[in-house]
Amino acid sequence: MLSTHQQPDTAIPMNMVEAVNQALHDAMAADEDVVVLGEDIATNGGVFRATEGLKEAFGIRRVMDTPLAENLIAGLSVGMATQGLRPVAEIQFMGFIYATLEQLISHAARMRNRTRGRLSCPLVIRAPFGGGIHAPEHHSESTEALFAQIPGLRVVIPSSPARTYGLLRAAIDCPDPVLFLEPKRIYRLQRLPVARHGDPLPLDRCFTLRAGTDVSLISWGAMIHETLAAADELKNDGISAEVIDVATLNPLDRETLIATITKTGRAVIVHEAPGHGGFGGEIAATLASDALLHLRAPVERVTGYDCPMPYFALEQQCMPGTDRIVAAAKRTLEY
Amino acid sequence: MLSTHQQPDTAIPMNMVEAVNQALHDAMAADEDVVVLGEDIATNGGVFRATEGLKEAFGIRRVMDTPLAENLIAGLSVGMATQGLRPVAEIQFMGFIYATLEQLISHAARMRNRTRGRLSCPLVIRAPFGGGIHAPEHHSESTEALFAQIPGLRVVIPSSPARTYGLLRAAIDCPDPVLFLEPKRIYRLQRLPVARHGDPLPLDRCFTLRAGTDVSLISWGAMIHETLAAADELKNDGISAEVIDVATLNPLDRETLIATITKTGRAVIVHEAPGHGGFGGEIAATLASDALLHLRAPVERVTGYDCPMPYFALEQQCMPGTDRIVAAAKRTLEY
Amino acid sequence: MFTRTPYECHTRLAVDGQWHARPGDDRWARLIEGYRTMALIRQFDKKAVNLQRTGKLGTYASCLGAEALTTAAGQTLQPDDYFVPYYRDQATQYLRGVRLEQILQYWGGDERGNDFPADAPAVRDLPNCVPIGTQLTQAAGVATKAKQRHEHTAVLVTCGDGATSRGDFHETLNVAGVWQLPLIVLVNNNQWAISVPRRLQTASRTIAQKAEAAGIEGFQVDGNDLPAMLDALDYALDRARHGKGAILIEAMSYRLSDHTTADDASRYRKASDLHAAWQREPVARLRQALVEAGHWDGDQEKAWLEHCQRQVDEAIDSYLATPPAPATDMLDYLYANLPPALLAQRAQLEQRTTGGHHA
Amino acid sequence: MFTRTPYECHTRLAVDGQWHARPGDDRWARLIEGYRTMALIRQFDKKAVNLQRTGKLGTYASCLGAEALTTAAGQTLQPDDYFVPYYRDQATQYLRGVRLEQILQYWGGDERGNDFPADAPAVRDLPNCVPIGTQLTQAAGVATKAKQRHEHTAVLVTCGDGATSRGDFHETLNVAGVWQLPLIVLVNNNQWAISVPRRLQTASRTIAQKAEAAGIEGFQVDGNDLPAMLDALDYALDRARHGKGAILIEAMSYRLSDHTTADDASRYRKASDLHAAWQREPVARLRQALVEAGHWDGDQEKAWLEHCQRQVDEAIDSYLATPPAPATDMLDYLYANLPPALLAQRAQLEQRTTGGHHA
Ligand SMILES: Cc1ncc(C[n+]2csc(CCOP(=O)(O)OP(=O)(O)O)c2C)c(N)n1
Ligand SMILES: Cc1ncc(C[n+]2csc(CCOP(=O)(O)OP(=O)(O)O)c2C)c(N)n1
Ligand SMILES: [Mg+2]
Ligand SMILES: [Mg+2]
Repeated sequence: MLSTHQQPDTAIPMNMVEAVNQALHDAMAADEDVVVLGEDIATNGGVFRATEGLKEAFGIRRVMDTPLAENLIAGLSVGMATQGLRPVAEIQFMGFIYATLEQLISHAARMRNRTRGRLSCPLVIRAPFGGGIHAPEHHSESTEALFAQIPGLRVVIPSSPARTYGLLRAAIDCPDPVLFLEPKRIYRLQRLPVARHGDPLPLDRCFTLRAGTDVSLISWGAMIHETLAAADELKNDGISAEVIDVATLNPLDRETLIATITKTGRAVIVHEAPGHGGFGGEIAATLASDALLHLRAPVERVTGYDCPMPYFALEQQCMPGTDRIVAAAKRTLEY
Repeated sequence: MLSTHQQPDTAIPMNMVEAVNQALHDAMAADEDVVVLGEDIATNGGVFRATEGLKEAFGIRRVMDTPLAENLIAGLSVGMATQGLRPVAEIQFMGFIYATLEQLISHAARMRNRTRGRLSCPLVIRAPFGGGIHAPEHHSESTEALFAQIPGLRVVIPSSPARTYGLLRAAIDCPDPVLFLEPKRIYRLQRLPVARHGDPLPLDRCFTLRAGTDVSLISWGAMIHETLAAADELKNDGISAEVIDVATLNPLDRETLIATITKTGRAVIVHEAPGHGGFGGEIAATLASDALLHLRAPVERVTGYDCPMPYFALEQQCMPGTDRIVAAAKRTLEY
Repeated sequence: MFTRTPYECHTRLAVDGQWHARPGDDRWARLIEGYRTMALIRQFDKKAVNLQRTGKLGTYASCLGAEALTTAAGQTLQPDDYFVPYYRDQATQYLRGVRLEQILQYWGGDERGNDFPADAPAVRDLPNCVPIGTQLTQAAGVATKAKQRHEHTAVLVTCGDGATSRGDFHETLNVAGVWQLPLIVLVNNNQWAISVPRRLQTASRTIAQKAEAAGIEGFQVDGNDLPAMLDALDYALDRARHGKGAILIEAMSYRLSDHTTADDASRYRKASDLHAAWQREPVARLRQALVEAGHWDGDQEKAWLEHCQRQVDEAIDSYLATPPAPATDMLDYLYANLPPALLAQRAQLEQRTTGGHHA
Repeated sequence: MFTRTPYECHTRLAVDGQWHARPGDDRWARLIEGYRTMALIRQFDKKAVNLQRTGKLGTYASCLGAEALTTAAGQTLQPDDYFVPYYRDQATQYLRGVRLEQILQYWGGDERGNDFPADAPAVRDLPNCVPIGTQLTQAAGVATKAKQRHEHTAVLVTCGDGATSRGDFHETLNVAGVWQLPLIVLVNNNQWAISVPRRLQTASRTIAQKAEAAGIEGFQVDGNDLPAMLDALDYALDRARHGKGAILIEAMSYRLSDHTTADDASRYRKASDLHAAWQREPVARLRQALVEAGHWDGDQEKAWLEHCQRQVDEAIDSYLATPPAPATDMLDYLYANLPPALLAQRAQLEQRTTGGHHA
């Protein structure tokens, strides 16, 4: 489990999108190499207001509205990052991120490797992701698994305001390229204290949000909240659930995952994306190979169905709810 | 296991790239809606000669050299497919396929679904993939897992001339979009009899290439050959290995996979791509959830390392060899 | 017949509705029909925004200000032509036979809104396109099919000014040029891509001039001017149908609404600019011109608006009364046949969402 | 000083080496230096092809026919400018301080070929780019950095004629226009993209005219003509360094080789075309012109070619003598610090490839 050395005296309440905004402000103030780019991020402050006030504070040379082209945004970021800038690019919704994949796979994630350390590519791509906000088609995807398998690209997903701030600061400081996915359904869920100048959080550790002994609930992003709610329900039934926020999908903190299963012997992995080929498979596979003898029940995966996220009239039926998580946990106990 | 109703009398020996070529010829002759497009595929017959002779046989209206733009090739194919054509597009190497992802994810794989069946998208994207041919940077990737998780997109990978022919014919006939990945390392490995007008092969079944009782070796593509070699070695040591060619990564034939583990209790999954986030994870996860009680040892994954395929001077060190497969199989038996 | 250059905007109607060149007698019926559609769609659009405000529709992209160019598209397309829209083409879709309630369904989060009627010209048209610019290469594919089959048809694809920055725009014009495709690319240059003004999108003087890169014809036309748009599209579609190649048309318009109902344009654009744009808006301008020429009057206007009101209300009622689709639809339409791998999921989904078992 | 239009090719030397306009006295030294590089690279290229034929190099992309334009690029770039190459820029890379043995390493399948010397101008240059066109947007990013820092530097990016079909080309020119980036895009129009001739790549009369779409300057120049290329690049880079914006240069050349050593161009192009192209080739043309003007002679040629031979042989020896990199390099350079998750893999890799344990 992780202790964050934050000073409570400087903590101020923020929601998640405010934490993104604050982290960007603080990172730009701390390091003039940090620049921000994307569509509608300067004058408009971003469609979710994540970049609000940056243009006013740091000027248009560091806060750039780009032409409408995601492949361009990625390529610009790669070019800037190789020359010492630290670009933080926003992709407006994850459904529009696919045009960046070629630059990310073939260049960003390899630049250091193929130049044997001569050049590096410390960029951050931020994108809001996930369903549940009644958005139009292509605005509700969770395709993190596409990215989590790209060697050299870190994939980070926060699930609370404090982790958003701490992980985003760490991502911006990180000398490697980072995809930073923001679960937009919980952008404004609650305001919680965030210590602005605490230590940056580690980019390769799970967070144990709740300790438990009977079953491990493993998730990330917005689903952490259904997962915590499931843990509450299970508690009412006398079942002690450990809740792990994976937070960094690549590199993956296998140690913490194996440790929790060694303890509980049962795992439920929860994510919004389809099950088939989803990142839950990687975690389940890890448990099945490295913790097999500790498994007292099959690893359960509670996920979206194997289809694209439906338009919003049906999206709630596709996303895993607390009831499905609870039922899966109970199945592992009744096995 | 699958019986292919092929008539041996019409079988002629072909290598794998000849089987691709023959399947394209036969499909185009059988159905005038089938068109072929890509870079260097018409006059030049493709850089691997997979499309040789098609332009001469069917003319430039059905065999189209495109401008150099993979995103365009994908979009053209989507447009054509919605209007009743059956485009078969070649992407010259899998390392250049990433620009097609936006069209595949956001359109091809969803067209039927989002129009509730009004339009469909029966396209095939073919691409040679994998390492081991001493090719330049970006010419040796195996990123099948990126695609295998796209709901609505079928992913098919043959490993012999006959399966190449039968699966490609089936892919072209299929009313759904199909990614057809050709393991180029074995394009010219050997000439084996191919029945030209046998039944098309099913697009959602594994092939059991060798029956065994002690351990299941599960793989696809070029790695099938190292896997078969490993099975031979194991046999010499008195170990009976079942060899499964997964062949279709989406949809996945979970039944056959579970059946083999129910029988052997031990699994080694082999692929060239990096382990982390690779498609082996999905299979291992399936076994760990649906066949847990049958597992007598942890599921082993023998894969490339978690890095991009190195330039060719080091590529052999990255690709799993027969020795690693044999060692993993023995570990499952010694567990 | 009309000036076609990338650098000057072809116009027929002055902003006050005065005719630069009066149409011949045989043209009035079409203009009146066009006006009716424009007025209908304006009402529809307003009510759709209201539906969103009252929580009965999701995020909605208004077409306020785009009525003339989208109506002209619908009026000039032949039934066997192909239309590849983006998301501000309500009028064109309507004229292609998409029912108003389907447009609401789409924005109401229901895929059935894309299942256009089997007897409508729209039946083969592509659905709305949200990922900016991705419809363009698809349209080139549709045009390739039309050409391949020696059809005498044209493909019309639309996009916004923002979309011209995406590589797709270039790749599409380029292949249309080299393959001489029967493709018309109509850019609705409404001066904004959400908050980004046209001048930050590109340094080219006009968007029409981008045709030069592909070696095809490109010209600019007043998108607030129905008769000018009809000139442009008649010319272009006819040329395409006759195998004379692709054309880029830049229609000058202005997005009079917020980007969508999720946007607040007052954050990034001046009230005075919006006010000025209203002076050039297409519906009043055409009404003026018709009235002026004696082809429309106050009574007709009143009667027509009442008709529109009823038609839109009926569409809304029908939309609101439509029972939700079964949740299993999300799996049932994904593949031509449900793969065995999905059977268990479908059963689970069915059980969870209907609460029971089916035979 | 020189004509710059998208539709006419700026030339200084006739194909027979006659001067259209003779350079001033102060220009000869640079031309002689340029000639030396061109001759050296031609020898290098020939030997690299031979190395591939004898199995000592992987697939190799020859630069035969590109010597003048790539040498001009190297001669006109200042050390603190930035160069973003594609894969036929051996001469430019060499002039930027990349060692010939590193170029061989790269094509020999060794990433160390991209680790340019720390004291060379190339130290910040991007490595070769194989995915066509992807270097272009990156170059725009490099130029954004240069502009952002108020540097007086320019960024030069190259690509082939085939690359101009990719959306990246358009997106790059467009942003360069709107942000007024110090970016020069130099297209090596060698008439072929593997087997696809220029006329099937685009319908635009020239590639230079594609600048029009982005509202930037574009012109055509004879890429087989070193002095003409020097004119073009001096002009363009200087303008960029002074903040006057981006330029597209189309250099007309011809790929005299197969596409790569894996290709057989006789399958798709006529021997007579190739023969005609050889009449315009850059090395002999410049030699002619220098000899003609009394600035080069047979003895100098002989001595220089002998020098080239030695220099290339030394590079080859050094390349062949370099021990292979440790296999663990594939993991060690991937992240700034090896993540704990990769420790076990690294240990396995080390053990497997060295056959032993290390302390
Ligand atoms: C690929 C992609 N990127 C970003 C978005 C988000 N987005 C939706 S509309 C829009 C602006 C489009 O502007 P324009 O093309 O001018 O069309 P308009 O909305 O003005 O009609 C943006 C950035 C998107 N839908 N798709
Ligand atoms: C994105 C991508 N698609 C395809 C290829 C395969 N390929 C390598 S070179 C080439 C042709 C390039 O032509 P051009 O841009 O004219 O450059 P040239 O080789 O003629 O110098 C192709 C298609 C690639 N490397 N990258
Ligand atoms: Mg716009
Ligand atoms: Mg070329």
